[in-house]
Amino acid sequence: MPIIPVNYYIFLAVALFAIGIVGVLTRRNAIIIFMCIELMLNAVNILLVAFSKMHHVAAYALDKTTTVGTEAQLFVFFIMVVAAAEVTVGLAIIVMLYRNIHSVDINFLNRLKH
Amino acid sequence: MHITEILFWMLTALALFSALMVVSSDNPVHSVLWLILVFIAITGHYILMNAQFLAIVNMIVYAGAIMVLFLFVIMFMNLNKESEPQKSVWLRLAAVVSGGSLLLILVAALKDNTGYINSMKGEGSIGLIKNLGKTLFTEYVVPFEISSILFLSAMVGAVVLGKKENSSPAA
Amino acid sequence: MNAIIVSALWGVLMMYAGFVSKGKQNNILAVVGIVALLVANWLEYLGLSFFKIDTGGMLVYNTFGLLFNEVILFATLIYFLLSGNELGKSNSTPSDLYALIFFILSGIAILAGFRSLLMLFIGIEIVSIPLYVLAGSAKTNLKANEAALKYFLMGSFSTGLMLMGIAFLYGDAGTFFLDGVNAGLGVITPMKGIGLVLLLASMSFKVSAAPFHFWTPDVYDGSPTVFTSFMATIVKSAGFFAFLKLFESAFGSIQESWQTLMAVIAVLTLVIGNITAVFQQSVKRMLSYSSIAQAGFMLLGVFALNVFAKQGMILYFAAYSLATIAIFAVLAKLKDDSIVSFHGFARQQPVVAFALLISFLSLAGIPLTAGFFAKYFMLLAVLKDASMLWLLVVAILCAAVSVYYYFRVIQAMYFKESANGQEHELPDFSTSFKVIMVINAVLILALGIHPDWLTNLL
Amino acid sequence: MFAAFDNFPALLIWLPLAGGLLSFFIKSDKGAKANAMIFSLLSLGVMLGALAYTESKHFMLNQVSYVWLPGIGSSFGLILDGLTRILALLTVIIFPIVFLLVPSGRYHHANRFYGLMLLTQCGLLGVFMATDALVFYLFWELALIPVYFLSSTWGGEKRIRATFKFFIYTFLGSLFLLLGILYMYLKTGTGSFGLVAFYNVQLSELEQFVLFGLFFIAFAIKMPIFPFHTWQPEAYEEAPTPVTMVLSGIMVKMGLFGVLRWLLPMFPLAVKAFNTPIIIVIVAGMVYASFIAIYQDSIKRLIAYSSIAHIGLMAAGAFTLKDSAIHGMTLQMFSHGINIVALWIVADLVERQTGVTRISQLGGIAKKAPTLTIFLVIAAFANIALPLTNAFVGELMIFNGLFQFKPWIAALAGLSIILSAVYTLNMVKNVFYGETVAATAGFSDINKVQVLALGILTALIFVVGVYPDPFFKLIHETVGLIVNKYVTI
Amino acid sequence: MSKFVFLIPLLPLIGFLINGLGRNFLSKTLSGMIGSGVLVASFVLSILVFREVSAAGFSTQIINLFDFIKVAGLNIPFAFQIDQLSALFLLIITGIGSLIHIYSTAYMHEESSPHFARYFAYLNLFVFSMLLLVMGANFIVMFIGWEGVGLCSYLLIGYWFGNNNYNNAAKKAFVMNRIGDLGFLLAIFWMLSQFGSITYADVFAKASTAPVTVLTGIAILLFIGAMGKSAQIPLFTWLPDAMAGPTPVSALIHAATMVTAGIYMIARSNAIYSLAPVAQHLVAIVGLATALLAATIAIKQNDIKKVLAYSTVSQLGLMFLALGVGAYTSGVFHVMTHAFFKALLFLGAGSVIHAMHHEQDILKMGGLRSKLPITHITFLIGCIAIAGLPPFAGFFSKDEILAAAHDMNPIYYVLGVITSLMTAFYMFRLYFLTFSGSFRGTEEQALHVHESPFSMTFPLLILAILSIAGGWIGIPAVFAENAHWLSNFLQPVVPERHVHHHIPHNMELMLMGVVVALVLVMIVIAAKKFAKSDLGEPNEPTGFGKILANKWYVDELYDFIVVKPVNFLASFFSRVVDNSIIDGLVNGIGRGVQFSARQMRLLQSGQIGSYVLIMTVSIILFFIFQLLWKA
Repeated sequence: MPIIPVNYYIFLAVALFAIGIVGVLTRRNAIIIFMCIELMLNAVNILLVAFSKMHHVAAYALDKTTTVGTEAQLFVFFIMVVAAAEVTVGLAIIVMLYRNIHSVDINFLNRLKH
Repeated sequence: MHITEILFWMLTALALFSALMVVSSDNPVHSVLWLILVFIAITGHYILMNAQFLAIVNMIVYAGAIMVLFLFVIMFMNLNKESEPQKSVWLRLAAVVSGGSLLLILVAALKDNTGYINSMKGEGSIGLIKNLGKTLFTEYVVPFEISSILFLSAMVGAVVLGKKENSSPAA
Repeated sequence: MNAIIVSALWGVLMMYAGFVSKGKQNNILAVVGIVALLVANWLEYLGLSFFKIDTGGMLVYNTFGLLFNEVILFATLIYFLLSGNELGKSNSTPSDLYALIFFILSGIAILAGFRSLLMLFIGIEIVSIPLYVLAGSAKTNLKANEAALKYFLMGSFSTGLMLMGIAFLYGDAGTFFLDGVNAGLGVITPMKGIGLVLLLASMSFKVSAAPFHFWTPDVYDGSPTVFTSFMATIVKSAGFFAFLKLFESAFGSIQESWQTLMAVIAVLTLVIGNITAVFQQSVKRMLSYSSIAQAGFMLLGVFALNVFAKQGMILYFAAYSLATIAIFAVLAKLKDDSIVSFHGFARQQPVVAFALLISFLSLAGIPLTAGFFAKYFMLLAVLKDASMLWLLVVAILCAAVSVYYYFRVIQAMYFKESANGQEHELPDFSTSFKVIMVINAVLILALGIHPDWLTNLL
Repeated sequence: MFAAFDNFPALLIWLPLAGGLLSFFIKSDKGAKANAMIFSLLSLGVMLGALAYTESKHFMLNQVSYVWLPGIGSSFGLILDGLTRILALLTVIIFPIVFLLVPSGRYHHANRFYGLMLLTQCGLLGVFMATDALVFYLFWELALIPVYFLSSTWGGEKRIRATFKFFIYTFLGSLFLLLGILYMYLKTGTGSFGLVAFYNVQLSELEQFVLFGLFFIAFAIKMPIFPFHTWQPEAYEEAPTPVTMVLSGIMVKMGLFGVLRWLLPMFPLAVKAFNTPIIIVIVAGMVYASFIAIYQDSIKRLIAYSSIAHIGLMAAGAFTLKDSAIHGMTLQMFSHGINIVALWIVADLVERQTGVTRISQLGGIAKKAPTLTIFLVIAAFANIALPLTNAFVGELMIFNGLFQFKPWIAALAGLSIILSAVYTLNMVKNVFYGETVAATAGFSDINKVQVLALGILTALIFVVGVYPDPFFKLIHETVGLIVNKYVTI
Repeated sequence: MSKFVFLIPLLPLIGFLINGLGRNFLSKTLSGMIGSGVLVASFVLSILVFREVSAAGFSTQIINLFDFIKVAGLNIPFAFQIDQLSALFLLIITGIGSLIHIYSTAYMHEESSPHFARYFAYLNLFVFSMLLLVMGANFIVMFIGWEGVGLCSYLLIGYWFGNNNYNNAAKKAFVMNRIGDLGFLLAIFWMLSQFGSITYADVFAKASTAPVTVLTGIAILLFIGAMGKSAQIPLFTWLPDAMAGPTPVSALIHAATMVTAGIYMIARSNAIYSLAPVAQHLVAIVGLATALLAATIAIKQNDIKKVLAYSTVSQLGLMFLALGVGAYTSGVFHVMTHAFFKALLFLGAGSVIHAMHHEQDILKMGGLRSKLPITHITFLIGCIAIAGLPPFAGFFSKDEILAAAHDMNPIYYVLGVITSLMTAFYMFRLYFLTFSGSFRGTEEQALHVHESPFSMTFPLLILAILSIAGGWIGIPAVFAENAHWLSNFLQPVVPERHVHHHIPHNMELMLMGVVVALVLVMIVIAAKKFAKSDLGEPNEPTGFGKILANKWYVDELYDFIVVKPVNFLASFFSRVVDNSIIDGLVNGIGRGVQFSARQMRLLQSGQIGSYVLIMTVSIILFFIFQLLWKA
């Protein structure tokens, strides 16, 4: 029976997370930045699932009817829910901005400073 | 090397590569497509970990609905061809360095972490829709209901922002 | 529990009310709603809750939470009474905005009782997402747009951080319940450490603590003043409550390990907030920095996490919110928010000027105002266990600096005359407005003379 | 909250407070002044009554305590013991005189002016009478805030800046004080702010040093003593004269009072460790201030610096821990209040008529206004502690204590006696003697009211100067308690 | 009787109050009468006291009025002590005081009535303080009087406050006295800490118990006080300037009474000095030096009052010499005689000035002998007395001092003699320039020169008689054993150290003879030099004479080493240290905050990218802190 150390998943998630952050830092297009944030969320999701699996395995060894790990997967579900809502609002804001300044370049957002 | 491991490595490689492409590709449309690829890879991982429900939801909600939304907006703003201006080299360098060091630190902190996962038809299939649904509507009914408030507010928000200008306050 | 449901329902009600009701009626409806909320929450405080819902222990309401909620709701009442009209003036449908505010209140009610990280997450999102909208509700105003986008992007970024943190905590503890996270005899595994730091960062972001405060001045400055007022007071207080609750229940057992970090954050926040506020010429922006500065003081409470801290927090919420709401309410009515526009204020509007004076004194922490006892408790809390005298000395020096910029406005109101003689016409404040302002001022004084009235409820 | 009416300390708080609040609702200037006079005289009456009662040993009537903040552990406690009596007496004497001399129409919104003044009086009396640290602190600030508004509203051209400096400076000091109080509060164990509880706190040496520092900074800034004094000349110069009188006559005593009431009894070890350097600095500061006073060309600044020197002497006396010195400085607090107020009155009368405060632009007033000159000369010589004036008694005893402490310090401090003669006589000579100049050509002598006010002060100068015994009887008991604490260790 | 003693100082005080408060209502005559009346009254009382004291079997009386300070281990009663010494001084003060008051009623008559009253108020106040000084039963009361007289001298010197030179003189007098007073004060504190009391009785009783160093210290500090009051080196320069005051004031305060307070003080505390030889020598040397210095200066002065002033300083120097050599009685004796003839001389001078319409330059006088007969004769008597020709008063007292000095150290004697010879010279220079020769004043002065009214000449006559006979109470043993009534009288207070019996009588007589002869020579020289009808042009003094004329440039020296540095320090402290350094620091903090505020704003760049970057970096730092350090 093949087993994969949970570390691999952690590293994968962390890597995706880091990439997402780098994206947020490097890009200037608001939409892309938003997408990178979505990427970060997905990294979290995969991590949660991995953990849920991990804990489940640990608990299952003792009790065959255990439901340990469910909560994490449900949490992922809620994250997706929230993400969906966020996307609605976020895109609405971006569109509104585009209506006004015909650009989504965040570098032009510096009316407010100091 | 077992088939699942091979799958794991393939999916991981795919996810990371396309994630990098998301960040690096100039054309927004391309990034969107790459992002969809990332989601697909992640879905694969879900299946590997025997979380079918999430796999499906991820596929439908994310890769499907959300990314379409993104694509739509981008098209709507027809940003598709113009490649956005880059930030200064130094800023990007700083970004990469900090992101890298973050990764480094986390890995360094977590490398000697125990615990393992056996994949595919793992024990007690908690990832099945049936089980999840049961818990969702028993223990987790409250958050589920509450998240409706979230949607309501998102909806109202979208209305508030999207509605055309009207001088008179009352609707 | 009462608060969540009532406010959610009322939000829906407001949403539909938009179809029938006109501007003024919305205000009345909203006020009625708040009063209803106050009553409902108070009843629950007295032990009478309308609904018996099994939340599987994800939401547990104790006196602290309910009292906090009561204070917040009361602040919101004052806020509606003072700024309701401004809200009506904004070019969106007021009823929708009211609806959003009510949804936010229900989110705050969740934060008042969360015992699970899931609830924390959802609560914070319910609070945040409508706020993004409110910030951008002035659709044609470029500043507002910019504020909204900045707020949204950075806010969801911090959400990402928070989720990552939660994930690691789950990986460590195998549960989302705070008690579960707190268990483990104070040993810190790497995962727990990472989770802690990430949560610290994201919560600091929500309460605009340095170095995660950068969004605050821009967003507060850009958003319509009405909503700045709401964000800076009620939402910030909620954030702080969640912060306190989370770190007390989830990381209480490993307090020593993060106190130093917290102290650093507090000091940074105090210094940056106070110092930067000194130079601001726009009162609105000055207040947004001052809100950072005040956050620095509240962080001392989170830092200490003892009985004094809790009393102080409640008092601080009340003192800070009441004062700031009053000031913003006046600011919202002024043409421009530069400090010059306050010249000669006292002569033309003695009553309002007096109310403002009390508010500023309270913010500056002058004795016999609520603000004094708020700071008093914070100092006491820090002094009690961890005798980090240097931290307090910094706090004191910053308090002295804060006097500088608060009193600049007082000087403008009382001792300076509008330049080149001619009057810049001030808006004519309605009698009801004046009355509320005075009541507000009296409340601040009352809390300053007899804080026990509030702290004894704890 | 009003207990029995024979309850003097309470009345001393409530009367000015009520009067002050009432004053804001009086429209006419005359009414406001009358109101202020009435309430200040009432409190004077109460004070005298209190003294009478104390003589007949109804001591309880001079000590009250109301439940205030049980949750926090603070109770609204007031006492009229020796230390308080003499300072409260000073306060209630000064205020009516100050009010008496304010010419109608001098200040716009007179009702606010008098209201704030009365609030200040309330604050001062509270500071002197509080037996509860928190109450003490609150009154400490309450005395400061009205003064801030008084000076910023009715002061000179640079008033806002000067007053603001003064305010932030003292406010910062008082924050340190607050910190110290809170620490003590936590150390009491019983969670009480009571004076007695504070006295009984057991502190390690290090704690004493730190706390001493916290309290001392606040008091030093308030007094002020070198080198924390730079706010004072500006503040005195810019504030409206009635306020300046209160500031220099009474408010600076808050710092000295604090030293006697809180600092010395609470931190004996620290005091013993630090008093020598402190005294040396203070005394050096006295001489320094006297030198500066010689250079001043503005009457107000001259008086300000001379006040710094005199306050310094009192502070030094307190830190010698010598019985005679502490008795002396306690009496001297009273005397100095009387003298400096008299000097300010004269300075103000001169400024009012000539509109000038520059010594170099004045002269020959004696020819025009002999009566004023007589009072001035008396006040001036009282200021340089001529025998049979009040200041002589106090300074004699302080110097005696200094000499017992370290003879050479007494000798150094003695320089200030000589210098004080120099600058005071310079002032007298250049302003009042000599030939009249343009500014003083049309000078007219003072009227009945002013004669009355100055007459009262002069009478006090001589009463205390010739027969100080009753005043010593007043303070002896309390001062004895302070000193004995050091006899034991 | 003693129950009325308190009236002696009280009456002048009452006079002061009446004249002071009623100055606008009282007529000149009335205030004059009050002023003089109270003094005459207390003079009468003093006589009664004196009779009681001089009666056999009298013991010192302490009269406690009330407790001045009785707290904190201090016990300072406000008490008077009546004994031989104070009784003697009472007589001198009230007696001469009365005469001068009477004199003043005429002399000051040109003043308007309020100022006239003010003048008498001041005089009365002075007498009151002076009486406190001598009657006090402890050093505090003495100090009270001590500063009181200082105040009055300040007020009286600056009596004509319209003139700023006078005011400066007044200020100078007060400040210099203050310097001395500081010494006095320190001495008081020292005595307090040493003996626990400053009552004469206790202090002198315990004096022998204290270590000599302490006593020396106390003695020297006391002497510093005396320097100030009695115008000794280095604090003597105020006295000549003090001549700015009205002449009767100069007579009373700056010749007869106040300036002798120092001698009184030291004589009073002889118990301490006798135990502190070092201090005694200091006193002697300073006294002698002052005597010489002042005498030399007096030779070259042309202002009639200045000459008398310097002669006063010089005479005071001699008195201190006496005290220094332990001949306290002689000191007190000379105080008395000096009071007589110096008052006489000053009043005479006043009469001259009065006649000359406030002309004080003796080079512009001359030939007044015929015009002012009474003034002239009395003035001559005064000159003889001070020159020390027998049997005038000055002879006895001065001779006694010289003899005592000779006992202690012949050099003292020689210098003393030189001083008295110079005295004789300049006094007669003064006399001849003023009264003999021909009138050198202006024409219209010549017309108006007239003898002064009786109320002015009457005191002159009285004092003249005293200047002649005053010395006979101290006939030295040379002429008649135990004829020295004064020393016997003062025996209880000032134990006489039998100075006279060390040198044989014939030798003493011989010395006396020599001195008298030399004095006569001096007078003759003066007559030769100045009695001519025309002096020719008053040529500028040159060389040494110039130095003398300029008073050894002492004032300039003080100005250079004291006044200028003080002013420099004042301005330096004020402008540099206070404004720039200390206040600069305080304001600098404020400015620092402002500056850092301006810098910190730049952090708020408005760029999301940089915001997020900073956030990320700080998170990384937190990680490092939290994980790697803790691990």
